[in-house]
Amino acid sequence: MEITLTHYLVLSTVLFAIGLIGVMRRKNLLMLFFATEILLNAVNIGMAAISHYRGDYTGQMFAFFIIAIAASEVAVGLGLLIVWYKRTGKIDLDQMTSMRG
Amino acid sequence: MQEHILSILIFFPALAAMFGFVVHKDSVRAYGITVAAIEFFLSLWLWNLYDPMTSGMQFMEMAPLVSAFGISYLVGVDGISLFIIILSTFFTLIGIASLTEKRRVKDLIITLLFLEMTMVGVFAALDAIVFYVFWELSLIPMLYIIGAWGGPLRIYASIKFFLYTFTGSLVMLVGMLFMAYFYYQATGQWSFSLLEWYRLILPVNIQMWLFGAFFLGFAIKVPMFPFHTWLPYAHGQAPTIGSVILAAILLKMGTYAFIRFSLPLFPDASVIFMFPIAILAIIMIVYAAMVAYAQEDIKQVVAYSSISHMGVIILGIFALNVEGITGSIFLMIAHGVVSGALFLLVGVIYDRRHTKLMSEFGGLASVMPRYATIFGIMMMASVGLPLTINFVGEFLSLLGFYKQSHSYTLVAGTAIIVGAIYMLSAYKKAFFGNVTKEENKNLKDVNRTELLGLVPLVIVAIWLGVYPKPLLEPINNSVEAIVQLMHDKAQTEEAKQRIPDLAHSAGLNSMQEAH
Amino acid sequence: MEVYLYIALFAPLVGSLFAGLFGAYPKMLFTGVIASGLLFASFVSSAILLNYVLTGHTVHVEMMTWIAAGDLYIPFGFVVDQVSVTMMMVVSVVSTVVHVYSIGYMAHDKGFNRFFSYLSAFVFSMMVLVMSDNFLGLFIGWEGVGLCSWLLIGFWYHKESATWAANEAFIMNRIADLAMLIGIFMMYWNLGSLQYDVVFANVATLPMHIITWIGIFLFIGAMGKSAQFPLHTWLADAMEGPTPVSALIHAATMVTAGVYLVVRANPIYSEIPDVGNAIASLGAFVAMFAATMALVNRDMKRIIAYSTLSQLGYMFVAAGLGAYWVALFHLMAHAFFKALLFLGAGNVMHAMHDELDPFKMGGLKKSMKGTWIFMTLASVALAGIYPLAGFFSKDLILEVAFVEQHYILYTVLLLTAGLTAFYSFRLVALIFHGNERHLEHGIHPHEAYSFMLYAMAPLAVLAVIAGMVFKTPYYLMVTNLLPAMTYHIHNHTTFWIMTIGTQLFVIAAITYAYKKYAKAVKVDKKVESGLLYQLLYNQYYIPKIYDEVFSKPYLKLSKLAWKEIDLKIVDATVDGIANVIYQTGEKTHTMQNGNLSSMLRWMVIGLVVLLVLAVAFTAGYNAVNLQAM
Amino acid sequence: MLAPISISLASLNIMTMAPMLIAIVGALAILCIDLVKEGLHKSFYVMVSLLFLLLDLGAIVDFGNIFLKSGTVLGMFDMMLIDGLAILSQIIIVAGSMLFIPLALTSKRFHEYNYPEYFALFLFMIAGFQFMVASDNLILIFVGLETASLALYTLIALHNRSKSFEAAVKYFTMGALAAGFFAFGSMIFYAITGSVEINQIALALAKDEYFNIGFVLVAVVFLLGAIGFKLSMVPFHTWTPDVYEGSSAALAGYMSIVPKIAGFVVAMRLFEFLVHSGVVWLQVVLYVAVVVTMTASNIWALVQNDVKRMLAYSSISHAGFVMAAILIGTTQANTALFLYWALFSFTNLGAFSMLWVSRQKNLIPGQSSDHPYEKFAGLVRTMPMAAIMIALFMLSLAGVPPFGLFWGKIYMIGAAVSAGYTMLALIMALNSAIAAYYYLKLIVFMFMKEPIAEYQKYYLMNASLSLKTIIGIAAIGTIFAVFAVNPLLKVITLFVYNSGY
Repeated sequence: MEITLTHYLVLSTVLFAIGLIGVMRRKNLLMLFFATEILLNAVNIGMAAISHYRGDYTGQMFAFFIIAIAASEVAVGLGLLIVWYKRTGKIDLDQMTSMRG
Repeated sequence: MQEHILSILIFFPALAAMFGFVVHKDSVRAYGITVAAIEFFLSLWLWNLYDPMTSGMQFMEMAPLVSAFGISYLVGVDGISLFIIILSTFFTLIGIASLTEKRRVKDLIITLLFLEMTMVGVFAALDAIVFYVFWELSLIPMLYIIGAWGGPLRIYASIKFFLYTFTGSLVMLVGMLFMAYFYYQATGQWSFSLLEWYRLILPVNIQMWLFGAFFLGFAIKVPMFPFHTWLPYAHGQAPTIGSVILAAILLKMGTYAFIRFSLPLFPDASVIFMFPIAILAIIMIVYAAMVAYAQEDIKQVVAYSSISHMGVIILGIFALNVEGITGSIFLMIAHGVVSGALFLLVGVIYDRRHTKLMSEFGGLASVMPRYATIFGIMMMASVGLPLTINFVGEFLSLLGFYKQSHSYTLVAGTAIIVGAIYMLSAYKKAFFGNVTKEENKNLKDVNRTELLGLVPLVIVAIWLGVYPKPLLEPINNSVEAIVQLMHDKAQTEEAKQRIPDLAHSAGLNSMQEAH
Repeated sequence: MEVYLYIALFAPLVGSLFAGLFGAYPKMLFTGVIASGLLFASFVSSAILLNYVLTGHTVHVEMMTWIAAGDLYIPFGFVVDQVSVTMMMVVSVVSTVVHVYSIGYMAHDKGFNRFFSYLSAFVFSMMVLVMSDNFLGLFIGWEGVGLCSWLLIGFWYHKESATWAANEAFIMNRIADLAMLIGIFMMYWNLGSLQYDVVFANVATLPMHIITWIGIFLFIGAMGKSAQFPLHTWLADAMEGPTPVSALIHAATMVTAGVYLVVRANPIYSEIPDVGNAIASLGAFVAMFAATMALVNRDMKRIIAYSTLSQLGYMFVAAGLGAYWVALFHLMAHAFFKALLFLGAGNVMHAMHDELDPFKMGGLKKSMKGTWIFMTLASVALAGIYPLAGFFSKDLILEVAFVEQHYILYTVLLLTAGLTAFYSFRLVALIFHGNERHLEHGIHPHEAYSFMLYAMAPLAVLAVIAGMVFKTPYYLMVTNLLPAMTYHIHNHTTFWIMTIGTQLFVIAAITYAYKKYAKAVKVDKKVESGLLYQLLYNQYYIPKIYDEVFSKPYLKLSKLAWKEIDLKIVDATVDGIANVIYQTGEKTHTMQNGNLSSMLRWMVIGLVVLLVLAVAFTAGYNAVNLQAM
Repeated sequence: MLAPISISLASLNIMTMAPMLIAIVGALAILCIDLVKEGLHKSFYVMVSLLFLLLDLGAIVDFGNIFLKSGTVLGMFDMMLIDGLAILSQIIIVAGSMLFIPLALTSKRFHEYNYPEYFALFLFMIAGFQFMVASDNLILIFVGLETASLALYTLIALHNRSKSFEAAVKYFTMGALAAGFFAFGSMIFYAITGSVEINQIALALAKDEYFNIGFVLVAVVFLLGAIGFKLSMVPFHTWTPDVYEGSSAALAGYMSIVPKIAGFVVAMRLFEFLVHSGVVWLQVVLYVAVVVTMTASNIWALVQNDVKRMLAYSSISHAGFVMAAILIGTTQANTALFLYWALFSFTNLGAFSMLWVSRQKNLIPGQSSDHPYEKFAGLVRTMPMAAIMIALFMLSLAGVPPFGLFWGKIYMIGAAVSAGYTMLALIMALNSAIAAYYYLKLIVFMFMKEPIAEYQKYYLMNASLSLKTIIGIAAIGTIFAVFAVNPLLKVITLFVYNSGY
């Protein structure tokens, strides 16, 4: 079977959906970060595929930028997570409800 | 200075209020009286300078504010606004002079002076946005007065007052923006100048929509049935000075705005809505009078009586002829004087007994004869006895509307009956009979401070009842101009008929004047 | 002459203001004296004006502009012509007498100064009413007398009944005033003016139905002031006021203002004879109706008040039938003897310590000779016995009815004349004759101050001579202005039969009254428990009906309007809207539960909803486009 | 052998990046200075930041002049796009930042201001926002957005309180999700048009007459989600109140202004061409979104007990109000957007500063948040000027004339009216009425209630001369706005019109 752009895009979409579901379901902060990474990487796949299909490099460029951003996101996110863990000893989302209303 | 007298009138009190922050609190009352007196004499001077024979705007001032959007500082007076301005300055003076409030007098006086600025500003403004600015701004001092010096429900009352009026005027603002937009469409220029708007003839259906938008803003302010329920609370909770200013001036903003905006801008819509509004006015008259009759609190009686009288004013305005409109403007002033005085009077008794329930009184006529006399005079003025100020306005308003409809006027005329019923029965409950309560036996009659406020009002109420000409003449001239404008602008056949054409009946006029 | 006009008009005002200055102080004799003196000045001026008018002149002044707006122009204009000068004389004479009398009557009242202030103010209002040269000026006086009437009825404001009666009078008058205002509006919009001369000159040019309506509305106005059925109940209740007030206001002057209005507006009523007939019929009905109530009443002042009502009916019959001068003549004569009667009643009241029930009096002629004579005289005049005033004025009205061929009216009036004689002398007999029943109550009567009796004397004289002496010169004068109708029964036999017959009928009634009441009073239980007696005694239950049908429901409705409609519907709606908004906030802000998971979910939900919408739209869009293809 | 890439430096037009570069250089400079000498006082950093921002502003104004002379400037392979919108929004961003940074000069010590990194991050963030608005390339927008956001998350966390961390984590996580949306939306656009530049996308879409309408809409949905998150449109708003509550009042105020204007510009670039090409779906969705955002947040603001939270909801509502401009899409509306936001900056600066000066370090027993309404009870008795100031800002927020926001409001509603959006105009007006309630609530507490003793000592506790000056500037800007409106309108209209919006 020939692999077409559509397949890539479907894969990308499926990955994105998985990421979304992860974002909604996960209560562990770390897992949540993973889910957001999946989201971004889903886009990366799509971008690269389209870039190839279109024959221009914009998509790949975008993908690189996304990777860079994802990396810095992880840096900031983990930093926050560590501080949070230090303060509370937990990384459970449900504990994080001191503000509401 | 004469060219800028209006600006001085508007901004002098505000400036004085700023300076007032510095004045020591023991002297602030004197300061307030001084400022209000200067302002009052300035307004009298304005009257003196005013040419009663001219119907148009005088002392106009123009300064562009937001020229890109057609907003400019445009003020001026004509016969319609002149006396309401004087009434505002007069009542501020009276109010401050007879102030008996002890708590935080300084704040109160500064607030009152700010309020004075907004009141004068509303009536002098000829630019819709400037008008709107002062209109809204007037809510804030009043909110503070009710909310800070009022009775137990003061916060509820003040917020209700603010929000209700604010909501209505926001709809009005949308109307104004539409009006400006139509002007823009017609001329390619943005303008909020009323005088420019007057030249615009709008299609009837658009007139109706805009009339509705403006109506909501004005009707809540007046307040017209069924938008009136904020008023009893506001009056019931407000301190005396608040009620006085509210009844005497702030309510007039609504009716004034009808004459300034609704009639000349939307003559056809005015004719179309004449009868629906007349029905509302009649409901106001009769219904509010009935509710007033059922009250137990004397202040509420006066409050509801305001609604009832405002009904007559509305009816006069929508008579759409010179007699009716002139009468309604005069009645605005009359009602200002009379209801203001009545609220002051209620305040007198409240200061002594800290209650306003009529059942707590009875037989006051023998304990406080001077008070009873002044109250009686003002009550009779309120009832519309000839030779008091109210009669002239009521008569002309009803007379005017009679031209439009006989049967409506007949029903509306019950104002003079139902008005007598609630007023007389309230007076009877409070003043007649034997003194039954021990606390009432040694009540002090009105003192000098109180007389300072009341006596001028009594004098005005009778003077203008006997000799209303100094007011009626300029009012009449300006109203004639507006009615003629409406007639000229009217498009529908019915409107042309309903709104008299003064230019063509000039022959009859001169005959009458010769007489 | 203008200066006399101004004196006649403003002297009472000055007196009122002067007395009013001392209103809050205890009695000061000079307030009464000065007020009376000023009234006398007013009387003298009126007399001078009368003299001037008798020579065929009239005085017309325009003091200043009052209301001018649009086409409306109303000045303070005053006219002294044949009609108004008549009224001025009546008013000034009676009021001067009443003032002087009151100095004695109110001597021990702590509101002495206040009383004179009100009383003079009333006279001023009445003067404005009669002298004004336009309808709105008349309306000033009209309302002014209403105000003074309110003040004076409620003069003893600590009495519940007095203040109630005062309010009743004011409000009932207001009902009529509304009609009058409407009449004024109609005149203005149809004729462009409210000046008498302009209106009367042009009224005939109007369409018939408009004149009719104007006439009807003005007459409704007159009905209020003159207490005609169905607006009559206030008059009897108004007797709560001090007796001089009843004499001046509720007998001689104010209540006749309605008659004056109809007479004044005769050019209007001349155009609409049908309305005139209705007025006459109503007048006759009221004459009879009031007289019947007077028959059984047990309150001295109320009896006289009903009698007044009845006589007002007579006047309206005359006015309605177009005999304006006759109406005015009876008005004048009636003013004199009725005021006298009231003042006499005042003496009796004083003597009886404010007892009003004649059944508790008797034999007073011994201790109160002067009063007895005056009251008898007045009653004779009222009954219409020759040669006293009533004969000339009242019998003339009977003749008018006869000549105009309104035989039913004639019959009613004739019967009423009998009733009048009966109740008048029932009263006189009960008070002045028979046993001294008051002794049982420990009351020892004494005659009033002599100056009070002297003050009453001019009225007594007038009650005797007014008819005989004044009739011809009056007729000559007043017909310069009013239609000069003469009412002679050409057939001499008929005339004599009628005159003598009437006299005999009246005398028979008097005799019956004396017979029944002059000796011992027998209370006939059977009659008193009878339906008719109860009906009459309770004033046909009309006050009760008004109370049940109007007053109470109005109060109930008012309470309903406030508590149910205003608070529970109108206001609740406003608050309800605010509450709905607020409660929506309360209910839905929990969506912000602070949990990151649900916050993320909200985002995804938002996205999904938008996606679904996008897909749905696309599907719809494609479907439409495919169809188009 | 590779062919040499010949690109002249002139065509690169590196100067287009000058404003951002100034900010970045400033940030780096601060970091370097810290390396050289530690422990400098925060006032030093504040002033250095201000100086750099001043240069930044100068550069932007310079571009303003160039723009007026020769139109839109492109640079860096057309990545940079300096048009009227970019210039106006950068002015607001930089000027707004300049007003907010001095709020660090509190009289109390706050932990975060001792780190020079705080100021460096602040400048990075500003540069990020500047990139966001000065480009129509989705990549650069994305990079700018993320640069700014990541810096912002850190700034929030630096406040070093439990709630701040919670806020930062929430903001961060949701931000990451939004970034995913943005990237995915961009991807779809790229897939159907082959470009990531907005005007290229517009051209491509117009060329095939929106043949792939379904995909276009899906892309729009994702981008709407991402930008809606930034602008806190309902239901992507949930972070706003928590983050505002958790961060310091100064930063919360900043967040209510600067990031949003950047978001608005992106939204204008992205959505207005779609609205104008008659994508009915977007019109409807935007209409609903605007109305729901305005109304719902207003309603939620009614029931708040904490002033800062209330202001958070209020700023959501204001953002919704301003979003209407994008829906309306006329020049007048876009002008109104900038005018509104310029005026809003002043008012909100004042409002949040007034909260900031009454910041207390430790909550008293029974106090659940930093700024409960009760804290302000009876303020007029104890501190009349402070009460009057707060009242002034509240009234301005409520749209009471003649204070600042009123003029923005009428111009915005006027734009709605002119474009025929009658119902929208009415809804906007009536929303102001609902909003008036919660602003009034604070005024009621301040002016009509009795003071509560425990709170008394916290008023103005944090105030310093600099803060008072800032508040004074805000107050003057709010009161005398009427005189500024005309020149502002003229300038804004010029820029907006010449940018083709």
